Amino acid sequence: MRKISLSNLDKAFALIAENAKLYIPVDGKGGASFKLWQEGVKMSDALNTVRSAKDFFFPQMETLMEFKTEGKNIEIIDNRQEKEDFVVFGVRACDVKSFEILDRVFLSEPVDSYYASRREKGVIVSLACGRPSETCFCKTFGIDAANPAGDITAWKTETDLYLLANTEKGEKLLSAISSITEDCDGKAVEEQKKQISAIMEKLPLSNVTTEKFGAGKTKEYFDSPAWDELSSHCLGCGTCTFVCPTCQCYDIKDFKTNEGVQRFRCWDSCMYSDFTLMAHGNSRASQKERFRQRFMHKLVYYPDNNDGMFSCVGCGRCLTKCPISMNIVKVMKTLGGKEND
Amino acid sequence: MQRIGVFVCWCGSNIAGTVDVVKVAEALKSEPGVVHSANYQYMCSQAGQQLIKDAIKEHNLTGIVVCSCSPRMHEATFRKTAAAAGLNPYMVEIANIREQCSWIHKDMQEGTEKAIVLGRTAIAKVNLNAPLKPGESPVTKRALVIGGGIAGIQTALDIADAGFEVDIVEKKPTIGGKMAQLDKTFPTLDCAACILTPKMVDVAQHEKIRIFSYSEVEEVKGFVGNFDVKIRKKARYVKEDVCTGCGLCTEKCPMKKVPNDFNLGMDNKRAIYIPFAQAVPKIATIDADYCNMLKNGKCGVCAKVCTAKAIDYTQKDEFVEEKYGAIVAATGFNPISMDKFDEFAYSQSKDVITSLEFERLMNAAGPTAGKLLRPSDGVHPHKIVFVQCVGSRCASCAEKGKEYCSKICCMYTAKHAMLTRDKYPDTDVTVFYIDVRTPGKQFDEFYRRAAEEYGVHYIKGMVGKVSPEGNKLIVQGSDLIANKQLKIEADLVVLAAAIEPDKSARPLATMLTASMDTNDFFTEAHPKLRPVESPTAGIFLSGACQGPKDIPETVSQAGAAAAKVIGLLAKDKLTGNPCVAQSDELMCNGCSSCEKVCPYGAITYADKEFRGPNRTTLIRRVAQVNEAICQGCGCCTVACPSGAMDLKGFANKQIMAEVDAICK
Amino acid sequence: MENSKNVCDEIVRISKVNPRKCMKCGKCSGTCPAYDEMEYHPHQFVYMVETGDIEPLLKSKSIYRCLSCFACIDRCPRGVEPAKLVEAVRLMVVRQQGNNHLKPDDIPELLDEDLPQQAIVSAFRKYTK
Amino acid sequence: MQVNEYKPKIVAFCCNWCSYAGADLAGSNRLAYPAEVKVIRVPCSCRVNPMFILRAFQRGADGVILCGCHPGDCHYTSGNYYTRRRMALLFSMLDYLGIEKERTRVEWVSAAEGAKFAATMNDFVKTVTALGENKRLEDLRCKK
Amino acid sequence: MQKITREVLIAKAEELLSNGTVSKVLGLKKGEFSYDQTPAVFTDIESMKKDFVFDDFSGANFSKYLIKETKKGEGKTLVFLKPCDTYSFNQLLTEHRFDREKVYVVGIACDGMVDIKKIKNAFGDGIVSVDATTDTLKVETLYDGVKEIAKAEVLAERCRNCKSKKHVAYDELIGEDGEVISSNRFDQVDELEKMTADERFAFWQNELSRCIRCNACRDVCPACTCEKCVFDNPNSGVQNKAAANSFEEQMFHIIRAFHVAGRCTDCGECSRVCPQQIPLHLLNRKFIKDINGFYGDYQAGEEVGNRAPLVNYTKEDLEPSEAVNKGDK
Repeated sequence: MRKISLSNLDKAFALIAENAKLYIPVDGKGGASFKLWQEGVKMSDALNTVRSAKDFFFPQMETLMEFKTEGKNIEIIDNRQEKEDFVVFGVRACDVKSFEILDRVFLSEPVDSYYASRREKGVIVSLACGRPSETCFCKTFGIDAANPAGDITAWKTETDLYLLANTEKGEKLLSAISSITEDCDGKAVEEQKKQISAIMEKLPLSNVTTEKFGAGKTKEYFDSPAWDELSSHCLGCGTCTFVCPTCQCYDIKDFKTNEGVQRFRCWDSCMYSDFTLMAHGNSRASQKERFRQRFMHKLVYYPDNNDGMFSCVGCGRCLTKCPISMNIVKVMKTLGGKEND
Repeated sequence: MQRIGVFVCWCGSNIAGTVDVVKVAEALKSEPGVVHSANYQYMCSQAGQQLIKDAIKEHNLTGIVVCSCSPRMHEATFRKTAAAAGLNPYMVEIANIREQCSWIHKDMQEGTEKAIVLGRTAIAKVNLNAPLKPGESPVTKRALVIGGGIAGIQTALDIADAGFEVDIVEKKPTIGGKMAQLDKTFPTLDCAACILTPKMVDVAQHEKIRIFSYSEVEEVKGFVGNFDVKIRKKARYVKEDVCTGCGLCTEKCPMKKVPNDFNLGMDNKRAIYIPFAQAVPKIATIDADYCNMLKNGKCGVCAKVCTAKAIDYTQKDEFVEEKYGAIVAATGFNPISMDKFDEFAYSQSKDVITSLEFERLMNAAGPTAGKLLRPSDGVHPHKIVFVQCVGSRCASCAEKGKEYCSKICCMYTAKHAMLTRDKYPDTDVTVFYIDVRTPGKQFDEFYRRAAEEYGVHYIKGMVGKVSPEGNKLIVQGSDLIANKQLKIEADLVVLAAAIEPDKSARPLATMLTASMDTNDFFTEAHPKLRPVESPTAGIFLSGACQGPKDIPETVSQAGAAAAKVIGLLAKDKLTGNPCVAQSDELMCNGCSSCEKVCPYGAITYADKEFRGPNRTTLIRRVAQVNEAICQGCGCCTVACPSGAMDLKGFANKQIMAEVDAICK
Repeated sequence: MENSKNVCDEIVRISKVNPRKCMKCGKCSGTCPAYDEMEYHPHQFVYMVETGDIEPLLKSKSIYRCLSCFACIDRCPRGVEPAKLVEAVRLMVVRQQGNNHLKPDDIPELLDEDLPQQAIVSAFRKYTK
Repeated sequence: MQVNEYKPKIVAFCCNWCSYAGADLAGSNRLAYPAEVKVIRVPCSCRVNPMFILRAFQRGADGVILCGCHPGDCHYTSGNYYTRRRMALLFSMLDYLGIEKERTRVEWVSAAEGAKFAATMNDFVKTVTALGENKRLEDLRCKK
Repeated sequence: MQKITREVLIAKAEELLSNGTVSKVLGLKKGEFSYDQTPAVFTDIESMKKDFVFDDFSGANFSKYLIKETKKGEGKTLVFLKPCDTYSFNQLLTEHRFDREKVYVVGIACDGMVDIKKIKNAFGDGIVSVDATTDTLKVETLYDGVKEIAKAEVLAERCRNCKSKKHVAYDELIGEDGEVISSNRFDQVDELEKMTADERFAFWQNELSRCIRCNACRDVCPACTCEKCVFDNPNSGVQNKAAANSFEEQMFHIIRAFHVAGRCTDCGECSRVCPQQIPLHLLNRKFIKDINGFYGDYQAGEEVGNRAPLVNYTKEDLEPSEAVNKGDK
């Protein structure tokens, strides 16, 4: 384990930025967001960014290819963008876990080469959560906020930042900044881990469990009468989907440019009326069905296909951002019954 | 995918002079959808049209783009061509590479490049065109003529003679208009009344013609073939069907000081009056502003003397609603006000008069019974100065004059001068002119006769100032040929005032949705080729409401307007413009925005049943467009936030495709 | 010739008058109170500037006879503004001489009893614009 | 020869009855205006949706001008009155968003005003040329 | 002014449910945290007593839910409307969005609602509960114990600049009705107008670039009630699911603001729900301010049936060129 004084953090950032693009969470209007580090940019103390870190591997909109038309001829142009090395610094445990969930989707056959390429180029430096929020429930999904995964795990104390490499990529990055870091024991880190675990127990949502959900529960919940009420006031906006670190649905569309066509993909939301729109219409005709899709996917369908792994990481973003305050916790409690209360 | 044919016209050298038509045709060949591209000297010619027809058949074209002159010129032509070859006429788009390209650019490269873009734009649009079928509407076989002057009279007679019913609406108590006020008419010097009054009688006696005198158009709704018009019959306080026009009431009316508008206020009439002896209809009318009985209930003489019991002091304005297939505007003209021309002392001296006033002074039925006497003292004038172009051709004085030439003044001034010299050889007559314009049959001969045979002094120059001094008028003007400034002591000064459209024309145009120019003359559908039609279908123009005209011209235009009306009324059905608004009921949310902006009331709402998700049904309020009423302006399409309302032929997608093509 | 064209252009530039707008009606001259005093009359000014016949104007006393009463400007149906042209010609002459630019402050001294009132008024009007 | 002289792209929406006819008249009278101006014919100025104007900017237009009949002269009686309100608000909003207000314009051009049409287009092209390329409402995907 | 409490509203609902005036109540249901309230329909008084919530976090505008709710089943829906909600209510009626007969409106006075985002901006994450019974809020936090903050400081933006305490629609009122009040709601618009075009551009770029096109602003907006929004309609030519660049960000917000111009009642829901805290109300208020300035004061929803300024005109309206030059003084 290495440590670096917080006062030297900027130097470390500068060193990292020499070889790769470095993104750190930065405070701004509307909350924290990952921004490209430059001289003078300060790291945010916020617990989490408004948007999740999935943008780095699965951006909201990316060009896949272009078709250039001249007269009646078409030429296909590959102008892939995801070729640069980059480092994301300060990813929280929940978001780190989300990459594992996304990997199962994008890296299983057929491999999504755009995603794969970004995963390969990116180094994740995670950061333990010193002050989890009332909306956090990562523990429900077996995530340890005190000990996040990632290529490097970091812990921040009043004075120092402790760094532990977990992968080869992490080692390499650590060695790049070895000149300003020093070896240390993990005492302070152990101390922080204990504190965090204690807080996690006290969080208001610590009682939410996944016991009632998982693979093989489709029949149990699909026709539950509870969906009617749960979904009845859903606006059908995409807020929950777009702030969610694990939502991975996208749409591929063509944009007619002046010279040809740009084929791009962009996030889609199962909450939208034109989600999976086909010639005959939308296969999920009502908002109830669309609403159900989102939660069934997270709690049942995904586990069905992924060895019981849930596709929710308990980051709590949807809890704070939903315009009508409807969220996965309410769904789990309603469907799961009293035990969850 | 469309199969589009592109046809590039040279228009002789009009287009080919600045646009490389071969290159344009070649470049457009590779546009998406284009399967055939050709160029030809004159696409609008018989041979050119044949070229298009052949190509449509040979290449199975589903749409064509003609790169030629303005669509305002030949869109209809090429639509017919397409239709003749079995293609829906609305699959034709025109790229305007003449008026908006070759004629304004001098550089060949620039012109060619722009022509290609314009062609590409039209192709982009036609790619999204859909065949359209015009709707049909019935034609009401009755015409309305607004205005009962010589223009309206002639139009009405011609239409009626063809067997259609005609109504004339005249705001004055009698038809006849300005011509009834004239003395003689140039260039033949016939007496105006002698040639007009028989026509007035014809109108009165024609079984197909109804006259609404002392009436005005109140409201116009509907569209070509189907106008609904509300006519206000102003209360004249005399029962029209009872009055015999004997005139006893006017003789006995004690209210003698009513300015006589027929004589332009130069004498008085009674509060109950018949405008002139040959009035049609010959019915008395009470001037409510002066009648004591109507004002304060004291008098009632006319009712007492009327043997026919025609007087009705309680009469109210009445409204008549009638359907018409065509409407003719024949609202005529008026001389402009001379009040603002201080330099001519019109408002200072009674002896400065307008030509129309002079007309009345010379008229046997006028205030002086045809004797030329000065209005101020009734003395015969020995020195008369006529000033032409007063308020005409006046570019710098929009607030008092008119920029255009009033056209008739040169001729009537010559007439006045000639008549004066003829009747009173002892009178010296001088005419100040800027130019004398006499393009007309026998016109220049007439003017020369005034100068040569009658010794009228024509002075090239303008009067700068008229100042009354004692009982004389000092006319100061320049004689440009002698290079002298003249000061003439005149007894009478006659101003040839510019003429302007009647003030009622503009509100009428608004009701008719007919367009007007900045001078308030009605705009014709085409200045050369459709001079008697308004761009608004079903509205026709007759006489000076379209522009300054003399009598022969007015009468010929009146006849032409009648011919157009007859052509319309002879049809049983009209095919409409298929480029109308269309509501996508699945998208419409019934908010009523479109209905509020529709100027024609073409949009209504209905509750309709729709299939909801999962076998449910929903009832929704949705907009529906009456295609016969919609005129296709597209205002509703923008008012509609959901994009449910679109315009056929100018659809959102088509316009956006045009935008894209231009910006490419 | 070339010179007189330049002078004409300059006059047009100074006066902002477009002599081509003139339709030769002569109303300016018909209205001019100083007509008889002038060798060249307002309409001739316009015509001569338009045709470039400028030398006679520059030499003519007419330019000092114009009262600048602006009657011609007021009456001209085409908005030609002959008085401004006369003024511009006058300025050309004054500037040619090069050194006697009249300043508003100089005016009171120059006033003499014979000077028409209208001329004084117009001089003030001119210099206060 | 100057190769890279900046030429703006101008889209002009013209109503069929007045302004398009005015443009034709400008042509008939051989009154020149820059070839950068390309006219789209619409039945009435009120047919022009703000979306079309934004679309033009997206596609690379540097200026958009909308021409209709003079207020009071609308062929459809009231269309241009609505246009006037819509565009007043739209232009004000674009200005509020910091987009150069000179890039959009509404002019009333009658069928008789060929000279005005040409003069307007000359002036508009001059104004937009002076502003340079449209950078604030651009969609880079549509630029070469 | 009578303080509106949960109990007062439950009592009213009980009365109206039991006498058959209404068959259901549209209200808010309490959630995990004090600020966590979800719209819900209550058909019996017991469930209402259990879950119904009304406090200083009950700011949601209920008008739009009525479109869907009135189409379900027979009987009237009871809804409690704050003054600002009633303007939306009227505007929806003007546009024939639901049947007035199927709603029973109880107008409730309002002295402003609290915005949780402002509390979080002040104290950070970890807000366990908020006690808002007095004008000083007691905020229980995870890490810093109980904190206090004046309610006035954390009032929602729309409440800080409340335009009216008057109900423009109701069947009955609880307490006294208020008046239309003069607010400073255009101050921020003024400030922006005073900036240079470059500054304004930078301001809006910074704001709009955060947009994630979640459509929450649109979907919550009572004026956005299209069957299918142009931005969702593949045939509209402007459909997109994500903004590809700053143009599409601008496009969406300009067109959305334009579509609701003259119909927007300035209820502020768009800004409330924006996950990125974009001050969207500043776009709508610009239109409202312009409309007032150009065409005379107009308040959407003031009366049912009013003709919105964009579907209206006068012959003397100002020219578009004058509109943009107004700020140049």
